[in-house]
Amino acid sequence: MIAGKLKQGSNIISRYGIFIAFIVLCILLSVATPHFLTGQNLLIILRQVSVNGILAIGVTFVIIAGGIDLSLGSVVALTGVVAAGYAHPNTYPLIVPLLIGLFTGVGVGLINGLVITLGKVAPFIVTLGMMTMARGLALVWSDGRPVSNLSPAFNFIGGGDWLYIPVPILLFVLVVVVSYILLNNTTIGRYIYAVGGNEQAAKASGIRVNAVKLFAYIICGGLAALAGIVLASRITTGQPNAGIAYELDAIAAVVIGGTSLMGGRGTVTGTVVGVLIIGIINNGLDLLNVSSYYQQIIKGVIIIGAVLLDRRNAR
Amino acid sequence: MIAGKLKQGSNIISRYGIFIAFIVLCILLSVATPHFLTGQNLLIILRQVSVNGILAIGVTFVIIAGGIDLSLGSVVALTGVVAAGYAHPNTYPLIVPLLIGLFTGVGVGLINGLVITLGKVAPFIVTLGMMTMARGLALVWSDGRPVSNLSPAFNFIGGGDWLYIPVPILLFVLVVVVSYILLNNTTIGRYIYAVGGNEQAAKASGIRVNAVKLFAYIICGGLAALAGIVLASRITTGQPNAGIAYELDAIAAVVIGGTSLMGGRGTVTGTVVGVLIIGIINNGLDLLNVSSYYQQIIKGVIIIGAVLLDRRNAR
Amino acid sequence: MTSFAFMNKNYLLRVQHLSKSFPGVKALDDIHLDIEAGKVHAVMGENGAGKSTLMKILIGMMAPDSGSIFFKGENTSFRSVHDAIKAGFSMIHQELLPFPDLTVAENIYMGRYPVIFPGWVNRRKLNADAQQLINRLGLSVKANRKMKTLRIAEMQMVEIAKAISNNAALMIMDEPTSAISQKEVDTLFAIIKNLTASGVAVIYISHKMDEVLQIADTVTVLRDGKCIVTRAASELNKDSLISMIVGRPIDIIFDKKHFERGEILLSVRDLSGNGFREVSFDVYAGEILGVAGLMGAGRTEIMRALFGLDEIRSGTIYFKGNPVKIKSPDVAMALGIGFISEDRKETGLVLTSTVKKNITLGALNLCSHNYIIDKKKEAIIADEQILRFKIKTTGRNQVINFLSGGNQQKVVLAKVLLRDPQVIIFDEPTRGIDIGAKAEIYRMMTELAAIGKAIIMISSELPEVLGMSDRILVVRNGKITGEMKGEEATQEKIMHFAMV
Amino acid sequence: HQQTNSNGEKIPVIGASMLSLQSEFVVNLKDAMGAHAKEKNVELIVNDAQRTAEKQVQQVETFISQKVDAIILNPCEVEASSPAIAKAKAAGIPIINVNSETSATPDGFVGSKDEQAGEIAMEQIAKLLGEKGNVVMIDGYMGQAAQIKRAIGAKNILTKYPDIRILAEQTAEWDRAKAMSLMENWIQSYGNKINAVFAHNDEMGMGALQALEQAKLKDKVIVVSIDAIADALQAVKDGRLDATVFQDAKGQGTGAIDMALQLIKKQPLENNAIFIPFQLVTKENVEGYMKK
Ligand SMILES: Nc1ncnc2c1ncn2[C@@H]1O[C@H](COP(=O)(O)OP(=O)(O)OP(=O)(O)O)[C@@H](O)[C@H]1O
Ligand SMILES: Nc1ncnc2c1ncn2[C@@H]1O[C@H](COP(=O)(O)OP(=O)(O)OP(=O)(O)O)[C@@H](O)[C@H]1O
Ligand SMILES: [Mg+2]
Ligand SMILES: [Mg+2]
Repeated sequence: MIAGKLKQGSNIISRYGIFIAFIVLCILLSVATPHFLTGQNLLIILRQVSVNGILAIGVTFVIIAGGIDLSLGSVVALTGVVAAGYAHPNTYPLIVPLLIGLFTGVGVGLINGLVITLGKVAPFIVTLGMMTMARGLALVWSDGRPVSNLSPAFNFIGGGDWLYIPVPILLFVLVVVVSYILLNNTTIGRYIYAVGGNEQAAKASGIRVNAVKLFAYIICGGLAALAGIVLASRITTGQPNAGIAYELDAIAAVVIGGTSLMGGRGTVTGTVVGVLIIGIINNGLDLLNVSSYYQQIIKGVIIIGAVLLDRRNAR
Repeated sequence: MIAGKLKQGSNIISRYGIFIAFIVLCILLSVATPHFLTGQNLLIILRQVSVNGILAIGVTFVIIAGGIDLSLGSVVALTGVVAAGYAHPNTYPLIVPLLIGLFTGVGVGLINGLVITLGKVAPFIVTLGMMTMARGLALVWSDGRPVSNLSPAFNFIGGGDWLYIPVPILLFVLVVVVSYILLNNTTIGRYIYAVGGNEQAAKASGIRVNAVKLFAYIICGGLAALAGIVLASRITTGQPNAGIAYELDAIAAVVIGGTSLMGGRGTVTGTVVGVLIIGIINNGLDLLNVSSYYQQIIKGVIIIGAVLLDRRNAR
Repeated sequence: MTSFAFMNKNYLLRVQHLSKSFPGVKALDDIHLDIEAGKVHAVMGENGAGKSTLMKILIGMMAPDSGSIFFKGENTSFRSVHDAIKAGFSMIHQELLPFPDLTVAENIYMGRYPVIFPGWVNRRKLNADAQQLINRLGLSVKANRKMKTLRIAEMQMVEIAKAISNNAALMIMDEPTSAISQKEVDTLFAIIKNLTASGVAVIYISHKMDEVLQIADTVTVLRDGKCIVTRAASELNKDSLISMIVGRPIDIIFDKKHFERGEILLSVRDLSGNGFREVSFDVYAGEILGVAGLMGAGRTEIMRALFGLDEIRSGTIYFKGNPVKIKSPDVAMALGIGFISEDRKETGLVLTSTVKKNITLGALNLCSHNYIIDKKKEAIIADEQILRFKIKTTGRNQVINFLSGGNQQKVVLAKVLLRDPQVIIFDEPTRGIDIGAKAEIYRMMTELAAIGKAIIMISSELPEVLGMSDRILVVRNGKITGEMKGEEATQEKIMHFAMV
Repeated sequence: HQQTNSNGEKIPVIGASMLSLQSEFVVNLKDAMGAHAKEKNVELIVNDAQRTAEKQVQQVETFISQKVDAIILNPCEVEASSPAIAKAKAAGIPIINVNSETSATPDGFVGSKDEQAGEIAMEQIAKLLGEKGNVVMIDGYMGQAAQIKRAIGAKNILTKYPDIRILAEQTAEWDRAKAMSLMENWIQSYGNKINAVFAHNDEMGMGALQALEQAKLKDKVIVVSIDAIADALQAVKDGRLDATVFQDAKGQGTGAIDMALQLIKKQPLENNAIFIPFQLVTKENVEGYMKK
């Protein structure tokens, strides 16, 4: 029993390594600039991270299941222009662009998942291909032009407040909570971990591996669609060239949060911390007026450093 | 015994699946446009793929060793501007920019390798951080401006011919040959496969795993530098914003060529075919004047399709 | 080969006051071990006693917390396997460590390739040397075949070849025979005799009493990380050995009782697939059906297909008289078939996951409602299984990877039996399992048969097949070549059908 | 926190969110703003939106929370950057656009219309072609404001010249190497049919130029591009590039700072939209631009 406690103790440290990195970062920034630790700024950070946050949570599912999704950024653009196309004022009720947008994302996820499971092609290459395809589709659909003039109801999703809290934050929190429960307390969540951890063993345990993977890609596609809608609404236009390289930030957040790219391991809370770390780096460096070139250097150093700190503690 | 033979047979098909895809693609393009299958066009394709080719060969080492390198594109930019800075006419002899450029790339590879092996941080995150850092460094070094006015000697590397063959092609071929030998006939090459195939077992076999990984990252960094120099020379300027997302094309080529992202498996010839496939898609779609939007869609479809064909045959 | 015969009086290797702890366990506690050149020194102990940990420290894979190691009189503590191998150590690891995409020859000489000049591999010599070694081990495998195309047992023989090829002064063998059949064991023993004759010291770990008594000169027993005793093998017999290991005598291992045979639960007609053809047999409720054969005979393949893990090319499976299509394991499991695989790492366990989650993975329906997992209930179930199978772990939330090999095997058993299947396929169920636990598993099989379960037991250990089975099938080359009643079977009879 | 000058007055702080500091023109613009800000003793905070409208909106939000005195926006997108304007206005902070427009109206504007650049370039091509021939167009990154507007401008002009045909149009994503490859491929499929190249920026124009030179076709093909970066000006001077279109970074940058200061001091603007026209640069007048 005592031994068990001890083990858990070391697990806790390894689990909280990245939290510590996060807190250290927050303290440093609070000391460096008085603008950082203000209620308004924290709210701004949360709103800023919500799009990347929703994407990162989505790809957490896929990564735990042993896959990867590089098409996220393009799906953000595609769902953004598609949804925006049905969101002009006085055309359709709000639910129409939302559903069509989500459906588009789910469709992309489904295709990714089907090619990966039935076609047995490496997820990296499938989603890389999809990255190009979805971008092309977004351009075709929008004829290469931003889709603007959107209804106030649609723009409320990204720009509005509800009980003084920006709607994107609420959506992000909702996604986090639901995903946490899904991964931790449901059977399908457990299966996602098992499939990512050892596909063979999962199969031999009676798990329908392909169905589980499909589920993960669909969730990921759906959440990418949600992110796309939030983004389009926030910038009040569906932008066919939106979201370029967003997948990298999302995956970085997931990995910073301790999820293994080998699959089978990872947490929603870790991803949230990863998202916040990236968010406060971006925000803090802007606040400190660090030149954009040096910002990139520092950002790279901090990301590696945070993970390094985490790994050190894990030993 | 018979089972073994059978297995080998299917291996051969799986090995040549992508060759078949490649040939099919060539035939289709030859039928579609008379401009494709001309000696001159083939030479142009080769010259066009040489930068991506050199990068892809470099990252083949890393991927076989079980890693990944996302910093390639930024290293191309960094080494390009650094080398270009020493390549103005009547300043230094040609060897100076070349060595300084290569040294820069090797240095980046070394740092990647050290953080990955000693810091035990996931390659994805280290090289993602490096991607940002190297880009920042390139911008700082060049103050965000192209470094132009380069010596004719330097520009010869990317633009000149030697015995009627463009120099970039010669360099690419040289890289391919040396890498082929390195991976197939030397002990370090075989250790790279071992480390990627089963790191635990490699350790248990007395292989200095960290040294082998370092070697792979250094080779990759060095080849990225070569690619950066060739590119800068080809476009006669060092561009701090060159090479964006080049790593994705390079990795795609490697994966199309049958190298497993799990490590331990892959060939230089496969990568060459992968590079050529991407090259002829780009060339062919331009020749056919397919609209930009549809080009992306078609490119995605072909990449997935080629790999799918490969996998189908493997079964 | 170097001869160390002159050093016989001195010890080749001395281990003193060696200790090692992991979070929550003291794996080794003040260990002493003296190894003589030219002798076989067996190390025995229950699952999780610390045997593998001790060996990993000797070979430099792990650092000890304290203690010293003297090799040829010099204080050494290898900081890497590289140094140990250079100093003349080699080791067969308990878990297979193959390079799946490299050839057999490359696997054998990994890290020590013959070269034409430094850095340049001499492929011809590599293949020729490897082929010679393989032939010497009586293995019919081409040296240039990819490792992943080999069967488990063949891979195990390659691991043995690899260890031998090092011309080591000290060879550590951690359960080298858990995956191979008698024929290969005999070859291995002949080789060990050769090695020791030329002065090589061998540390031999096994759970098989007969083997140890046959080959060892000295036996050291570990229990809970402590050295219990070191004795000359000649002073020991099976019973004394067992009671030293377990700490109490275990009388009968094969506690075989025969029960009334019930209806036919499962029957297979003309089943063909990859590695087997036209296989037909029946399994009755309440019986233990032993399946014997040489390594690579295709037993595992038949069962994998039956369980839906591999494709069936033709033939029919009847479950309780009804034809069924088993396309995937979930179908098989829904019918009530359970499969305990021989390869716990590949198909048995999710190594990155915990003991609890592995145990409940196939039976989450027992502790979930509307897809929501009842965590309290899950914990209770896991703890019950840990207790029932005496799994040595720091707790239900321990990561499986940190369990000793034998305890991992027990988790596989717990997991499959938790679903309470009616037909249970045990593929090498006691692989790497200690003597006490073996008895436990045999008792459990008997109990299961008693309550009307049908049991198919694939085993390469003939005593086990003979001791447990009501009926025995023999498989050769993917076909069933013989069937006999348990009480009529003898080793000779089985071997007659198993060999050409 | 805020600094004061020698007179004890508060030094005004201006926040600027720039389209992309990896673009040479924007770097020039930033430098012009920085130099002028220093002259006027203003603190200038420069953020790089890296061509992402969302990032730009975030940066303006951050400026608002930092309570800067004025914001200069170098918009990434016409529509997508507009929420930034609304937010600044809501916070009562003056905001002006520099270089290009948004659909929302800021408090002031200093810049040019990108359509005009396309018009000038294509007009020059028409002139050099004698109003007849085949043009290939190399687009910027698809969907970005500059790409869309430059294409529109160019095509507007072509409606006047029925004998000029667009043979092919393709993106090279603002990238010199990509443009070079694209041009090589076009030479294969169109060969001598190409009479002129219009590239949406000089980088791509230079790439096309090099490809043509390598294929020894340059003397038969006209190349015109936009931005007047140093390389392009040199090429015009050397007679390699036929023309480029100059955009006055210095004029825009100083103008924007001046306008921001006026707004901070609550002085009335005599003109809240200053358009600085694009200028055609050819071999004849290139000398004058090289000093700028
Ligand atoms: N890396 C590790 N981390 C934590 N605990 C470990 C680790 N390796 C081994 N252990 C623990 O140390 C103890 C000894 O394990 P070891 O593998 O040495 O047993 P063993 O005697 O070889 O058993 P078996 O006969 O089952 O192979 C076990 O309790 C095991 O769980
Ligand atoms: N090409 C392969 N790749 C991976 N695993 C393989 C391959 N060929 C065979 N195996 C595995 O090797 C194992 C043993 O094969 P097989 O069923 O023929 O032997 P067996 O009769 O069970 O004998 P034993 O288990 O004693 O070796 C099986 O689990 C099978 O799946
Ligand atoms: Mg062990
Ligand atoms: Mg078997």
